[in-house]
Amino acid sequence: MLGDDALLAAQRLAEWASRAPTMEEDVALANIALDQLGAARLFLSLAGDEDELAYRRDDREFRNCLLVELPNGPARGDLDFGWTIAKLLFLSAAQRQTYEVLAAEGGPLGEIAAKTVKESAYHFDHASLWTRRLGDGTPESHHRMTGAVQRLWAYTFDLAQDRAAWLAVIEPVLAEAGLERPAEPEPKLGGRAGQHTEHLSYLLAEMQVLHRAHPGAKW
Amino acid sequence: MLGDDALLAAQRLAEWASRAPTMEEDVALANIALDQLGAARLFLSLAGDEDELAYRRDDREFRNCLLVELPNGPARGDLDFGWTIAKLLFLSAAQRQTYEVLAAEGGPLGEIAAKTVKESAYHFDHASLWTRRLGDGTPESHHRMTGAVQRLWAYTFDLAQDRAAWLAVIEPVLAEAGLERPAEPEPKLGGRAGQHTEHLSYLLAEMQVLHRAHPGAKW
Amino acid sequence: DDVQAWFDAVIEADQKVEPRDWMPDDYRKGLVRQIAQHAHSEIIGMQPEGNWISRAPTLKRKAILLAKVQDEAGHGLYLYAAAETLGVTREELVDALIEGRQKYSSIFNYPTLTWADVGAIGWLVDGAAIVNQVPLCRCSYGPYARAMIRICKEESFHQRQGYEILHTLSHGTPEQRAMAQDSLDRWWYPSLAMFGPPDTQSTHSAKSMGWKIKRHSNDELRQRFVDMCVPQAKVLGLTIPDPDLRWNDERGHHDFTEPDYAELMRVVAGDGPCNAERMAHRRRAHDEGAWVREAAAEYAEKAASRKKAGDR
Amino acid sequence: DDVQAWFDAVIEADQKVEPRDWMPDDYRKGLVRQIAQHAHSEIIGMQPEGNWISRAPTLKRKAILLAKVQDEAGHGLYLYAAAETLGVTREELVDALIEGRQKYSSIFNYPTLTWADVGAIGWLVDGAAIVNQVPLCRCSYGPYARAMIRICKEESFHQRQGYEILHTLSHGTPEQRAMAQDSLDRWWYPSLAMFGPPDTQSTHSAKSMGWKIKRHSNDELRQRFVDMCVPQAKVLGLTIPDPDLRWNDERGHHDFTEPDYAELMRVVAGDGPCNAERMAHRRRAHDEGAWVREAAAEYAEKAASRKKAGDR
Repeated sequence: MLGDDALLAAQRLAEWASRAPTMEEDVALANIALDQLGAARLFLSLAGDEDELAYRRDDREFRNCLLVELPNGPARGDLDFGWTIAKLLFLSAAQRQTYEVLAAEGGPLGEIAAKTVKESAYHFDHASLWTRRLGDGTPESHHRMTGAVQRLWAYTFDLAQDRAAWLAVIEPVLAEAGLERPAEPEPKLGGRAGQHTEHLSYLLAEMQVLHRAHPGAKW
Repeated sequence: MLGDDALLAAQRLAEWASRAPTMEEDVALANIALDQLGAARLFLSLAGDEDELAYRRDDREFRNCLLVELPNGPARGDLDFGWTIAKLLFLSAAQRQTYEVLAAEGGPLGEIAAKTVKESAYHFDHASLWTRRLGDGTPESHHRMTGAVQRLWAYTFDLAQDRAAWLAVIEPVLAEAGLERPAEPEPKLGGRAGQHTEHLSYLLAEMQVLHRAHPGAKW
Repeated sequence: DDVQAWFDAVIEADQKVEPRDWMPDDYRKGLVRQIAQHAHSEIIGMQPEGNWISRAPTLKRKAILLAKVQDEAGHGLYLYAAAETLGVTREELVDALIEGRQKYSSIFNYPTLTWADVGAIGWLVDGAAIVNQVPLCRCSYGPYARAMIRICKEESFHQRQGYEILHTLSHGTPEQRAMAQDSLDRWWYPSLAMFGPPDTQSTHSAKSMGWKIKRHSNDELRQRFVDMCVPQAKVLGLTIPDPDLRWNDERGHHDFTEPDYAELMRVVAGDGPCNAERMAHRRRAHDEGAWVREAAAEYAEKAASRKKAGDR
Repeated sequence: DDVQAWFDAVIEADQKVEPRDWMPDDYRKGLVRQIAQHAHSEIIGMQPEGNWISRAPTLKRKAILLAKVQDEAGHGLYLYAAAETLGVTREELVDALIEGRQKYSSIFNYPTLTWADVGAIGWLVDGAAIVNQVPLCRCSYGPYARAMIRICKEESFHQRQGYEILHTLSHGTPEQRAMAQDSLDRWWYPSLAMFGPPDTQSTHSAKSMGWKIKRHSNDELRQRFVDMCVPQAKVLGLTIPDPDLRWNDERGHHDFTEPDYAELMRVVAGDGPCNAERMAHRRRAHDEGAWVREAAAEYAEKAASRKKAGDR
């Protein structure tokens, strides 16, 4: 579950490579994608063979939250920076909390979480900074960021174990950015039970194509 | 070669389903895609098992012209109607000529060609009409259509066996549409030898994913 | 009130009302609403199935699916044309869809997650549509009735194709079989909900029945659908996900679990899994096609004035 | 001319010229042109490899490739910064790239068709870059020399990773081996062409050598590259696609077939397989990022004026 979230977050963030709005952001998004990918590998390796899990399961077997599988914009192929930042803000806040709890519990999972929690804090800071810049930037950026937050809000209900704590972290960021906190809509759920959006099977088709085309090969 | 051209043309045209600029055009583009798909099935079946050929070859084994594998716009995921019409204009003019020659030669290939040549004539008429509408429509449509024709021209050199005859058909359409006939650029070739653009492997990854995921299954 | 009496007599005699005939305002409005919603459903309905054209597992299946989606565009066209006989324009109706003022069938707000869903939509969704629509072939408004005759013929073809997809899957590999069952599990209740709220809560039904637009109640049609599906599911070897489904000898019908009408209302209200995506997709296609439609209009105008100049 | 004499002495003594020092206009212009082209190459060079991040065949390879593409963005940043010490801004240079007034390495106008191409780019393209760039670590302009030291270290790491990809493939399944050979077949001559036209036709070389920006001729470097690759290809078990490639005992070097310089010129002129795509991709990223950059600037201004207001 944690591994699937991180893996798909990495896959989506990596789509930005060579396309970010600034070169600094190209470096930063790749960095965050690498952190997510690193976390995914650690978590998946606890559960089995990382490549077997990443490349041989179909979408109904993935247990990620729907948020991470959504494209980088409202439609497939879109690359909307505000949308990506909103996704990252929501995800990283939840990951930080989850990892903190796990780190406190110790054990093999706790050891990994103790490492990834620091990264999540950085991801959250980065996303918060951009949320402020876009929310409190130009009228256009405010409008776009508002749209992203509104549209994505329904996908935030299976992110955190403790939604109240998650809201306590998110609300001040939105407030500081001058963004309205959306009303609570009908939650979009299902990912944790393997019931995904239409987007995931496309993502996996691309991600897995080479691995699956050569069964048993070493790379 | 003919089968691969028609198959990929169908796959690209079908991407328009539910997205065309008018409902009539939704019907028309699906119709043309169906014709191309039908032709592809006939040609591929002459060469072997149609599904084996369509679903089990990788991009280096396809022998299509590069034009048909290009996305429906300058970048992957684009859906640009003018671009699509320019592609169809160039392709259908060549297909009609090729099929005419084959039909005259007879044999099993000629029998198929005798059927598909009528379809190609319709595709060409449809593309010609839209080329005139867009070329001689608004300034914006003229600008877009000009861009498409210019960018795609380099991909027209491996379409027709007799380029002079092909030009003799295309040039009047462009002239009537008020579109400049591009200067002859460095031709983009390679598809006939299995050397494709970066787009084809993505197209095939999506097209083949389900078939390949279930080896030996019947559908 | 002469005209009203004439109209009532036409309805009473099971004759057709035609576009030039007088009709009550409510009748006209109700019809426009219903035909438009039906047309919108065809247009939005292209999306969930369109989602699998590029990935269809054989070329034959790809061709069948593409032809089906094309038929839906065609049905949309007939139906908008039928609505236009009532004095609205297609543009007005399309705007009403785009702006969310008119609805489409809520079934299309569910995602197609696997290839089997293409089969399930054909079998169940088209099946339910047919049960709904066959009586409409006898409805009192002529153009609508005639459009429905043509559409129902094609729909039943589609339904057979969907059934055949599921039949192949359910007799295929274990993975294919599981895919088919999973699909039935997800589409069963939303398909039942296609018949609308139970009769006790249905708002437009009584009037529609009086006008012979509608000829059977929601619950009647739902029952007919269930009775039709049960033996078909048996042939497929698939299990309808309803532990309480059983034949009731007394009623001569199957008893079954009602769908979750609260969920239906949520989806109708816009909170289904894909409402936002379906609307965004439609809006985008509309917006991105604007320059093409403008060019075509401009070209037509130029051509007309050239012709006029030539005619002089 | 005092300053000119001082400058000549610095060059003569193999000392570094620093940003505040006087330098001849041509030296400055030549450096800006070269550093900018180098920076642009890093930025455009992200595309062909970036094309395989989403499809990397294992998670480890995905991480390595993503890190490499990230390094290229980083190299671009250092190099633009180095160019900025010469009195141009990054924005000016980016505009020159976007508008096609400045070039980038023509090698990036070839497509990456298979995963093996990621290996070939690492081994051959980064290998050629290193052969070109190692001497630049001692070039006369301080900031450029220092940037090159850091970059070369990372490039040699990348080269090893590319080599390792090919090594794994060439020792893998028959399909993987064929993929590796096919990739070498396609990338060999374009890599040789990376060293530029033969010395007899090279335009900027003499001056650059005098200024100790360039320290070896194109042909010298190309020879060094060939001599380096031959034994490596042997270990890989792959065949360099040059039937005339052989050791020449007299010269102490390998004889080899020159690349097609006419093709190189065509690609440089804009007619390579992917020039239009690479430029369109870059332009689109630039254009679509505009609203983000504007928002960041606006926010920074607001924040600054808030701070000022608070300071009062």
